[in-house]
Amino acid sequence: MSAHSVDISTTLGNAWFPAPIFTASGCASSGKELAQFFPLKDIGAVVTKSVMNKPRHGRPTPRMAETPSGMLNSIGLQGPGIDAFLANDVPWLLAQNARVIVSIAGETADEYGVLARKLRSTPGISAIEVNISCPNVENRGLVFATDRDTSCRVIDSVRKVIGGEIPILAKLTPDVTNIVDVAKGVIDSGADGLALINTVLGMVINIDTMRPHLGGKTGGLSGPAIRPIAVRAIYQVREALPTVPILGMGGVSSGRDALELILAGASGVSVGTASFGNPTAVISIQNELRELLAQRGFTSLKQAIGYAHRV
Amino acid sequence: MSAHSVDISTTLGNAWFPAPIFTASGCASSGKELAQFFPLKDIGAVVTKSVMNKPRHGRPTPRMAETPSGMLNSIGLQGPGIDAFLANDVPWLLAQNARVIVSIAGETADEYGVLARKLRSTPGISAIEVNISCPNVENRGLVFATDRDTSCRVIDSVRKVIGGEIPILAKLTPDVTNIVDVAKGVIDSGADGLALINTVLGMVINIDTMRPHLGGKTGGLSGPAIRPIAVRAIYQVREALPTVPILGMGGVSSGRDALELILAGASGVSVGTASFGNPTAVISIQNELRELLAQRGFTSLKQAIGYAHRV
Amino acid sequence: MSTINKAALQRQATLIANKRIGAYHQIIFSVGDVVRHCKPGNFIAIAVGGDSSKMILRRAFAISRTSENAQFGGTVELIVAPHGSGSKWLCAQQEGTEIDVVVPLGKAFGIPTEPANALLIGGGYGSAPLFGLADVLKSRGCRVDMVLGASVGSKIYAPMEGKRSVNSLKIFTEDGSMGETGRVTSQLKEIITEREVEIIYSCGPMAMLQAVTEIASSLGVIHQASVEEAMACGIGICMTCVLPIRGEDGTVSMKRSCIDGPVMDGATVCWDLVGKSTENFS
Amino acid sequence: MSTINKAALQRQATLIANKRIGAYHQIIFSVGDVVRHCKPGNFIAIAVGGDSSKMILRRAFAISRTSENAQFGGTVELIVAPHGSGSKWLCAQQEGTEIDVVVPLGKAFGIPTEPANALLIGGGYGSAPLFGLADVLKSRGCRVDMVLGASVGSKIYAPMEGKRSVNSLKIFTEDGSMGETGRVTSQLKEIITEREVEIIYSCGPMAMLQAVTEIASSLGVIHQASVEEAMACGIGICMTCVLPIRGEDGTVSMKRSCIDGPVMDGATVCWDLVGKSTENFS
Ligand SMILES: Cc1cc2nc3c(=O)[nH]c(=O)nc-3n(C[C@H](O)[C@H](O)[C@H](O)COP(=O)(O)OP(=O)(O)OC[C@H]3O[C@@H](n4cnc5c(N)ncnc54)[C@H](O)[C@@H]3O)c2cc1C
Ligand SMILES: Cc1cc2nc3c(=O)[nH]c(=O)nc-3n(C[C@H](O)[C@H](O)[C@H](O)COP(=O)(O)OP(=O)(O)OC[C@H]3O[C@@H](n4cnc5c(N)ncnc54)[C@H](O)[C@@H]3O)c2cc1C
Ligand SMILES: Cc1cc2nc3c(=O)[nH]c(=O)nc-3n(C[C@H](O)[C@H](O)[C@H](O)COP(=O)(O)O)c2cc1C
Ligand SMILES: Cc1cc2nc3c(=O)[nH]c(=O)nc-3n(C[C@H](O)[C@H](O)[C@H](O)COP(=O)(O)O)c2cc1C
Ligand code: FES
Ligand code: FES
Repeated sequence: MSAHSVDISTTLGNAWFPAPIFTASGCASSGKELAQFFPLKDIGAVVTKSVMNKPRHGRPTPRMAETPSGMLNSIGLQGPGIDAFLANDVPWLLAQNARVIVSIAGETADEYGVLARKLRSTPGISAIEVNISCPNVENRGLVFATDRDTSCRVIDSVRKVIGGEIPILAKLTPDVTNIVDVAKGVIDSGADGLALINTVLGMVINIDTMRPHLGGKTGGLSGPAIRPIAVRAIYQVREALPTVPILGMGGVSSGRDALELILAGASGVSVGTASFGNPTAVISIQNELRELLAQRGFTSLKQAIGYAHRV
Repeated sequence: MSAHSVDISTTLGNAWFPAPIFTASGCASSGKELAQFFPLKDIGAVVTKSVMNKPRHGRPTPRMAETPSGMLNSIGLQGPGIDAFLANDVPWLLAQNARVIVSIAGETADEYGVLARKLRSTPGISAIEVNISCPNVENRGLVFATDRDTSCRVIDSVRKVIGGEIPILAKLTPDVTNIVDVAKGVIDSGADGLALINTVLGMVINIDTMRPHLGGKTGGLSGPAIRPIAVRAIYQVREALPTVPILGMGGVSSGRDALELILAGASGVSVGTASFGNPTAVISIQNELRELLAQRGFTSLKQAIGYAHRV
Repeated sequence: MSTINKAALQRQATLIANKRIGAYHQIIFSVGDVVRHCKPGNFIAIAVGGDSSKMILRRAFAISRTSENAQFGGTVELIVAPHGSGSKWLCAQQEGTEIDVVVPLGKAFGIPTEPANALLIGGGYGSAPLFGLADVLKSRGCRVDMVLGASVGSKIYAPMEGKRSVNSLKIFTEDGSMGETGRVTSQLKEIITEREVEIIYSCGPMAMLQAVTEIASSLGVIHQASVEEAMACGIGICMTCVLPIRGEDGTVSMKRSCIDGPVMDGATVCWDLVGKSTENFS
Repeated sequence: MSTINKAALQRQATLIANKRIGAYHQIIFSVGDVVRHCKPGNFIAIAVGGDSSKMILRRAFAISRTSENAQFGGTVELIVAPHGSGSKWLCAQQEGTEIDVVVPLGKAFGIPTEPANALLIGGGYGSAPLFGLADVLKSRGCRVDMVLGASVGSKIYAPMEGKRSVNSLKIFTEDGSMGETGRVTSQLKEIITEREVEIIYSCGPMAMLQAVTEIASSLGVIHQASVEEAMACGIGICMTCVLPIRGEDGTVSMKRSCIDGPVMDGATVCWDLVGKSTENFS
């Protein structure tokens, strides 16, 4: 089996992607910088930084701390606001022939509805990722995904606007007692798929200042350190909801890691933090994955999705 | 300030310890092996492997997987049962002049009560750690600490037996939506202090067998990878319950790390996984901590506890 | 709009020299043709710790000098302070080691189109990029004065060859162990006035840059500061390295110091707002 | 009760040789006086990846030979297969590197008190500890025959000097690229009977140990197997390395292969229960 003949295309709901490796939201900005290192059309999709309705400054610096095999970030959803984003970034990405998944974030369920309405009138977008799990907001109550009911209300208000033209992926946090329960809730509310996982809430204390290191005190833990948590979350959700497509993410930095998430149940894999350490990570991971699939005798990526669950 | 003159003694409830660094439950067996590398009396205390009422085989192998800066384990509480433990291990530890904290685990709230009764009649024990958060049990429902009410029932049944002679420390899992809520619950039910954190539920898929690597499928993630999660949990709980003593743990492998947990609010620090990679970790960490405290001008450990919260 | 340095490339670079100089290490990498695009003020982002490293992020270092020679092709020189685990790892590497680098990154110092009187101010290893800059300014007919400062003499980086390209060099140390006792700002007003300085270039700790900005602004002198904010990616995709910058319309926004900088117009940086809650932004 | 090897010490050991031999690396560490306590069957636990390693656990390797010499003092030799990231790192280390080791660990092979006919069976790098063992057995007047097997010839480790200490050596490879085509168990019954073997020592993959146990048990021959179960700590404190062992009273319990082993009485290991739910234990 030659790596080249493996069909690595994938689908998330009714959206088709020629390849399964995506950027992770917030870890590729709007794609322009990574385009210097590889053509964006060669990867599955660019998932853009979560955008809010209004421009937003985000959290104070320091915004990052490196941790063993991981990092904390507390960006706090800095961004230009949806209007500037749709006017500048989306057309640029489409001109590169990249697939675009737009991640949205709001302070209220209604704001998500407003954002969805603006996206509905933008042609060319492949899917919407609904970020209900950003830990970097002043009020932790805003992490909708820690509560099943508030999560459902957000998905509801997006679903009301998006009639099925493009899939809605709900992005969940692992920082909950029962992620399967939240997953079931958002699927019942009309999400077409899930994005698992967002960062894990963490903190670093600077032993020189003897205070929390990050300007925002807590931050989101990402990178290889959290991969076992991502694999577990994906596996659990796939076991409970075997037909729901999952976009997996969390600590993927090699083809081996991507395969691990796919075997656990992911139909596509987003690469986040790995791009910080290696600007060509996304494309290398995709190439390595293709090889690994071929070595294992898979003729298509789809055969490998959730394969670890076979009896 | 010379390191030697720093007072590193600490207390957890009414128990006094000459030093703040302990072994972590399940990461020192009953102390015999580590005693080959340093005198057990030189560290704060030996926290023994969680013991159940009956002998127990635990989970099938493989029981471990290394992960980036961490590891998964699925031991499943293998042990000799409380009677053999009290007959053999506790007397041996006391003969070494070590302080002993006994960790107990049960399948029902009643079993914890039974264990507590047996401990009450054993002289020389410094504290009881009530492990209500072991992720390595067949039925995840048994992880009492994922639910406030069941957690409280367990602590209740221990409290009924232990009248205040020795402190009861409730060991919690970070795998919950709101750890502060569980912490408040167990303190209300009579716990004297908290042990934070147990391992984080994770999974590794073996990309050769293409199945979950561990015999028990999921396992508990420990080691430096989870340190930011531990620091966050300790900080959050300390902020909410500033007078409750905390025994901190999670990824500590240097004096710097121990100091981080102490600044966040831990009165003592248990060292687990680090001992696997370095049998002298516990004692080196304690020595490094003493230096770091002196360098910062602390004359006693107690001044540093929770110092990151100062305004 | 801000864009990533168009010349940036990722490559395996061979470490060809590693020499201790005072408190620092002078490290030279062979990087190939890309050296032609490395300008004073650009930086290099280096993967540290090797294949099984727990350090997942690159470390940023200013390019202090570049050269092209027959044996090694294009080379870049860095002046590295062994600070934490990553920089210490780098300083411990031996000649011949292959290391993954991304270079050149960031905005370079702007060069005046006409000859001008320039003052270069460096704190600690912040002097590193200033010698390469001095060469360029000299070649454009500028007068180049330099003021360096550090806590102690061993932290003054001022190589012999570098001194040749400046018209004057003044050194301050806080403990007086080298040059005059004091800080780079101690006699700054006087120097600017006396030498009729038209443009200031600075590189060093943020507090120094802020102090220089205040003096430069008060005297109405242009000031290009090379800032140093913690960077997770160095290429503009993570938004960790931001600084509050006042735009032409007077509003403040968070700009990425890795691609809108590290060289910034000192007067536009809202130093007082660094690390402050963004709710206070106007 | 099982106890940790009383001689175990943690120390910085200098790697003094690293040579490729077929598919393996022969690695020699200078460990000092502790070498006197290293017996055939003991293992060494090595910290891998250096100071900034993401690999937090030690790697276990059988001690293949020990020696004491004037230049390096006590040395231990290992035969390492570059398998995953840790063993590959070790195989990439150069002479002179200081590495943190804990040694000796585990139970050694038991030596018969009277001269006996011994058969040593090794799979892949499992032959490593058998040559040191052969020396000891020889010196006690035993007859020592050896059977080695591997998938391919490059994975047979059988050094020249080693061959001298055995009375006979038979090699099997699955692809026939060295010795006879087959497995170590192919002619095992015949060999045991012909040579009147009284005790078998084995080291290799678990499936091989199981197969040898079956034959040894059926012929009533004592069998000491050196097992290889994944170990997090190597010193008895983590309970990850357990195997189901049938005790004298007939009940099965999980024993730590790092301190109750790695050498175990093959007949007591419940090979069929390895990796099975412990609920089925009698
Ligand atoms: C544009 C730029 C140019 C620089 N030029 C030089 C130079 O020429 N010479 C030199 O010695 N140093 C320079 N630095 C600082 C250098 O990047 C840090 O000293 C280095 O990253 C510290 O890494 P560490 O692993 O040793 O320390 P650690 O403290 O272990 O690093 C932990 C994390 O924090 C970040 N970090 C820590 N300190 C700094 C810092 N001062 N600035 C930015 N990030 C930091 C690291 O990148 C890493 O991600 C520069 C930094 C920037 C942003
Ligand atoms: C008592 C004992 C003696 C051994 N003797 C030798 C020897 O003489 N020569 C030799 O080449 N190898 C030997 N091994 C196997 C050696 O320990 C593993 O090959 C090595 O740990 C693999 O580490 P890695 O980082 O290369 O692989 P990885 O697969 O990256 O390791 C990941 C984790 O799994 C563990 N692991 C992986 N494979 C094995 C294995 N086969 N056995 C035990 N743990 C494993 C590692 O220790 C590590 O914690 C021995 C193992 C044991 C337990
Ligand atoms: C700097 C940074 C910014 C992020 N911003 C966002 C964001 O805006 N929206 C979002 O849904 N996730 C965001 N994430 C989370 C990532 O998309 C991803 O879920 C997480 O980092 C785990 O993947 P990784 O380990 O590959 O980075 C961010 C992560 C990082 C590190
Ligand atoms: C192999 C292993 C076994 C453990 N067994 C127990 C246990 O029996 N009871 C318990 O409360 N915690 C147990 N733990 C959790 C540790 O006590 C500790 O809370 C956790 O590992 C985090 O600390 P560390 O990162 O320093 O290991 C175990 C951890 C490991 C790695
Ligand atoms: S360092 Fe990532 S955007 Fe600047
Ligand atoms: S490896 Fe830890 S008990 Fe054996």
